[in-house]
Amino acid sequence: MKLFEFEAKRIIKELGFPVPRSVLLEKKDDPVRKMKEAGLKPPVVVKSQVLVAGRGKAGGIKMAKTWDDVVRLVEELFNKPIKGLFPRYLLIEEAIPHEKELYAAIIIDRSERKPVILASQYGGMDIEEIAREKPESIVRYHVDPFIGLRAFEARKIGRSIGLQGRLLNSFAAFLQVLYKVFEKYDADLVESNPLGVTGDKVIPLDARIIVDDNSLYRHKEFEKDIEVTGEYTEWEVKARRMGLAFVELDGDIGIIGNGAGLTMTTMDLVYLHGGKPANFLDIGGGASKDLVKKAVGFLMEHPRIKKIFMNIFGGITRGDEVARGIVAAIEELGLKKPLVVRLSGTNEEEGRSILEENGLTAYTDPVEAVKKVISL
Amino acid sequence: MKLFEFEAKRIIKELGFPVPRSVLLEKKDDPVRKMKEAGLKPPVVVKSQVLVAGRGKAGGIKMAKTWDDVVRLVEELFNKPIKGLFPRYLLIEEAIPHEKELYAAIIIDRSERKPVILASQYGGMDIEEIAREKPESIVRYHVDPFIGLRAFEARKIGRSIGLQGRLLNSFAAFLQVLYKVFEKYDADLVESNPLGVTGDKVIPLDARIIVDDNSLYRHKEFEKDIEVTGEYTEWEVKARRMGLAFVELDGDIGIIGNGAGLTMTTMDLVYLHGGKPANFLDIGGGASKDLVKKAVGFLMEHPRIKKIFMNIFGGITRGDEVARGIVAAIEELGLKKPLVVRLSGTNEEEGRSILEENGLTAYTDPVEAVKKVISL
Amino acid sequence: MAIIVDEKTRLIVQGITGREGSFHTKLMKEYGTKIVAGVTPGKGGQEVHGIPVYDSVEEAVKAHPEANTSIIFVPARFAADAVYEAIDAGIKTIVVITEGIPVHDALRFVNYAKSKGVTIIGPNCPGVISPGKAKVGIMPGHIFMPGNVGIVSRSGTLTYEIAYAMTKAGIGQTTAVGIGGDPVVGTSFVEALQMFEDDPETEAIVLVGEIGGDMEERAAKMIEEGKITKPAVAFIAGRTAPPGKRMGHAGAIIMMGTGTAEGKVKALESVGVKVARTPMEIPALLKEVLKK
Amino acid sequence: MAIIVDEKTRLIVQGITGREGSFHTKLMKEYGTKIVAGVTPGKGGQEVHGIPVYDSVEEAVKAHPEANTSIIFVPARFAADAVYEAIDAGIKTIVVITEGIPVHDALRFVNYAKSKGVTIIGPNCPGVISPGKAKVGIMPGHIFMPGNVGIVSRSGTLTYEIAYAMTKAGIGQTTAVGIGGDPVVGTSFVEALQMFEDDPETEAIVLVGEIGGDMEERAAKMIEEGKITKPAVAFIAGRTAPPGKRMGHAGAIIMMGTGTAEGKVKALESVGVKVARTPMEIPALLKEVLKK
Repeated sequence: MKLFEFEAKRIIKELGFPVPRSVLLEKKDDPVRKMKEAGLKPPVVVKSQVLVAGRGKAGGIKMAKTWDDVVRLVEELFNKPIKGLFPRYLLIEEAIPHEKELYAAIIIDRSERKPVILASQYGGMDIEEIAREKPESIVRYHVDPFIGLRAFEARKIGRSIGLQGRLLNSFAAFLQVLYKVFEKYDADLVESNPLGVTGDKVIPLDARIIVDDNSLYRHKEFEKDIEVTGEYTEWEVKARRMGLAFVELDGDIGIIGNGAGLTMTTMDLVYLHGGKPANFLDIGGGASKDLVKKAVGFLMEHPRIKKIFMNIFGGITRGDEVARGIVAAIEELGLKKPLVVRLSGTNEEEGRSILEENGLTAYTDPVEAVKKVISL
Repeated sequence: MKLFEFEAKRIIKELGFPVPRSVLLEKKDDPVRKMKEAGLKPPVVVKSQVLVAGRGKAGGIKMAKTWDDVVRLVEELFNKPIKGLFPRYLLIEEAIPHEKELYAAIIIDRSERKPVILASQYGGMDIEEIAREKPESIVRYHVDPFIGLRAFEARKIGRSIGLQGRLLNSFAAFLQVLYKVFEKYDADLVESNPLGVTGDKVIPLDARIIVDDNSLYRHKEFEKDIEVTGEYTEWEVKARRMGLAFVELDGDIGIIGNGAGLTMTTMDLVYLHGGKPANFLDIGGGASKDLVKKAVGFLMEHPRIKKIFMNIFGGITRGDEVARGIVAAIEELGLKKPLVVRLSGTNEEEGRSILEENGLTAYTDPVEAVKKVISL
Repeated sequence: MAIIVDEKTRLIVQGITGREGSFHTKLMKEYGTKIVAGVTPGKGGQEVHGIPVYDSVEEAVKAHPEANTSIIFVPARFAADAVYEAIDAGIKTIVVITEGIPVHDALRFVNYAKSKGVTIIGPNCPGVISPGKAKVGIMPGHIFMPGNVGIVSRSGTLTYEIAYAMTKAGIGQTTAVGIGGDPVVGTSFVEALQMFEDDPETEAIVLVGEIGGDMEERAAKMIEEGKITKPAVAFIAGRTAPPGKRMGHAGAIIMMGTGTAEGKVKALESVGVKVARTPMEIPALLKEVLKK
Repeated sequence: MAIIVDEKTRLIVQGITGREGSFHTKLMKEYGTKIVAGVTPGKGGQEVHGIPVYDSVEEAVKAHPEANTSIIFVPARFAADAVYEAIDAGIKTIVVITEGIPVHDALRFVNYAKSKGVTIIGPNCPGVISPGKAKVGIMPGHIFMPGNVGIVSRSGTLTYEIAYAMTKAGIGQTTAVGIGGDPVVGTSFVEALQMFEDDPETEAIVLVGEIGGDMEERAAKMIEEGKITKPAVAFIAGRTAPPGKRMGHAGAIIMMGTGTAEGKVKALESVGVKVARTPMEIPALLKEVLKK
């Protein structure tokens, strides 16, 4: 789950590192009054709170030099979609004059299976861009997850991007706080880009946190209306609320598979044979009848989807459960769209006979099945 | 620093384990109104909040069956000293009927240099008493400080004191919370005794936390008026406020030493030669002139102390600094009481000559010095 | 021979009394896997499909000292604890089926296992099967057959698909390893490939990858460095997956330019590995490399 | 020979630019200790008493690969970090002078050091001196003299007192180790005794204990088990310390009945160790045991 900039900064501050002073604005709020209450005055930066990369370049961040600017820019940004998303919140932040912009992040290195700190003296652009233009400037440092990031390591990282003196200490302190955030909030990513340098201090001008979805059960504080995040399309939001792992694409053939690999492969197969997948929908391992019913019903309702291809190879998922789910969905909603099922693996015979009893056939060969669905 | 029962329970609850419902009372509060506001009614337990072992036996814990009992017992307990200490707070807690009382604690095993869990199925008496009467009932389990207490370990401890089923799970969950408290609050000790058993759940009927004094800089939340704790005598409180490591005893010879071992040995020497030490005052390593001055001045002011014996062997402490401190104290306060100084080690010559310039002599041999101070 | 599990495997099932644990215990037993004990805290003393259940792995191992492998079906919130329990009880091979384990938990127990010399497969994996010898996982056993090709895969169902196609084409397997779909897994392509390289019975290797991370690229590098001398063929899922939607995030940052199916296909092809366009092409590619 | 520090010691001073660090660097250097470098983050490039200062232990070790020992003077809040830094830079002997380190910090770094095979002395200790060879600590050097008696002590100033008395009586020391007064220290009596037992030059051992914990009892047990064959004499401070006031808490709970001076004296005397009533009696007791 991606957190908004204002949430990320609130967390960083809570764990002990100063961030720019700011006020958070909803559409109904009077920006001038809110700023005055908080003791803020222009120049400030008005920032659209959308979960989109490249927000600055897309015009989502504006400098307001006067009170008039503030009023105008708040009005403007609330009504300006950034890569298709309208912000629900704006963040108004004191403008911090800074000499330099650094980059700092912590992610998980899958191959080393260790947290890795990334740092560069060239912040302010995407890490991919830094990697392209100044690859040698990116410092990587692995951390033992049982020990954490110690101060001397943080200083070493800072020295290796050319910092020294009090600025080095400030940067090291920031990295240690960032690591605490990473640990405490089960983060997939914590990032500050740019991390501003003002005098002998660093200050996070932007901040991003992505929390591991699998860990959300222990971070109830992030239970929020997922619509707000703007991370998902309308149908993805619906799917999430129903507990379905659904990603929307732009084709017309609805896809259901079990397992991410098989579901992706099913999309690939459809594409390879000239069809256009409308979505990715993985019912995962050991899907129950109810989940299958929900998944089939969901695609039946989706307006852009013209036909449905279901590709199931049973392992922990049982063919009979899947068949019962399909039958239940059709009984409730009717067979509004063509449905092609491919079924193999655990309990495939039982599943096939349940489908046949209900007038449906199931293929064994996925390629045959794909050709069939495309031909419909 | 010892925490009060109510503080310990608040922390346990914060970290996720239920404790008995309660209200905290100061002398000015109306117990009946406070209880009604909190939805509490008799029977309740009224508990004197004093930092003293054996509080129950000393009459500091009373059961109130009626509202009249509550009023009477609150009045009674506020006015009853427990081992000499009057409580500033009372804790009124719902009475929890329970079938059994267990013991659970976490301390640091100095020899193994690991946290060690202690548990026994015989709670409700002091651990020393359990150790005397049911030594085989005490289970000890060491924990790797980098890994913490894992659930399967907590269950193992529970099984080894005879628990099973849901009760075992409740006990294991409690131990894990206790371990979190131990870690998060830098505890020397966390203890629940008795830990009540009610149905298939455990509930901490009493709770103790001792926070490592060296760690208090990172636990500002415990910054409180140390007078409140009742842990210290009037002069010990004064000393703490001045930053002096002072323990009050009942003799009349004031003792100042540098280093705990030497200071204790100085007490031992005085006692061995027929004197009675009035205190332990360790100026520690590397004492500055100011600290020495404070220490000498402090004993000069103490009414029970008739003479002062200062035993310094310089290592990180420098003889000249000590001498300057003594001279400064006398200049400011005058030599109100006989003062015998023994000075050896680092910069002893400089120290001795400073003292001599100011009309004081310093001994080299501690035994000679002790004999002198006793003869005065 | 085979890798990870074989006829010497003596298995403990953690979470044996749960729905999936019990169901797959039955299937593994029917397949011929030697299951010596089950563990579910608080259910010690019961039996599941004739297998004795204990309250802890420690007790199970005490009663069945021949136990050397464990499979974990316990729910995500308790799975990390189950892994530690198995490691501390001396189990040397642990297969973690559980899906949805927080990645920071996996990060820790995978490092812990490594420090203790324990092999972890998964989490979020279908397990390991050495056809005809032992099945420690949830894959349908009947689609596999003994043979001389090793399969290593990031995807469960895709493995079945491919193994099934191989079996129908008369190509059997030494071992099929589903390494798991989570960002952090105990055994990666690199380690599994090395095991197959060291296994005398394995004559060729099928590598089933998908988008995200850089495991496939690392495998290609190993092959390039000559560490893997056996022929390998591959399939990569997700050629049509949209970038950025789910996989195009954090994990891709460290290994710039990697993480896409295209990148992986290119890396593998550049070191001479044939990459199939559909799972069904794998048997034909295998026949080609095995002929040589 | 000697233990822990000797003529081969090449020392790094962590916190060299601080008041105590600088003062004792001067004294150690005057004593003859080979100090190769100092470390204070942010002060790299300076010199203190002619010794080059670096920003990190890693850099100091790179410039002075002969460095094998470190002494730590940094303030309590940063001391744990300094210890980790020295360990990770490959230093094998670390003397932690700093007082006031949180016990949970010490718990962790002592366990970490153990896992890396590093000897820690302290924290909250006066250090180690092998008279005539090296002084790595804050003790006044002139009160020690080379000889054949080892001293191990929980108390700083008390060690000086006893060493001074010995020196005046003509009894020299192989090494005097102040193990530190904190509840958790890196090297306990048991380990220090074993080192003296293994040191051919040491002919007798002085053990200086105090109330609290059960180190002295463990030392007595070692002697009883025959692991220590060299004669030992002891002094225990705190016979008149009131129970419960400061020492009689948590630490005493595990080892019931131990922790008092009486218990320690009894444990030692029961295995034949003579226990002095005052520090001044130590030389006479030593002469007795050395005569035999």
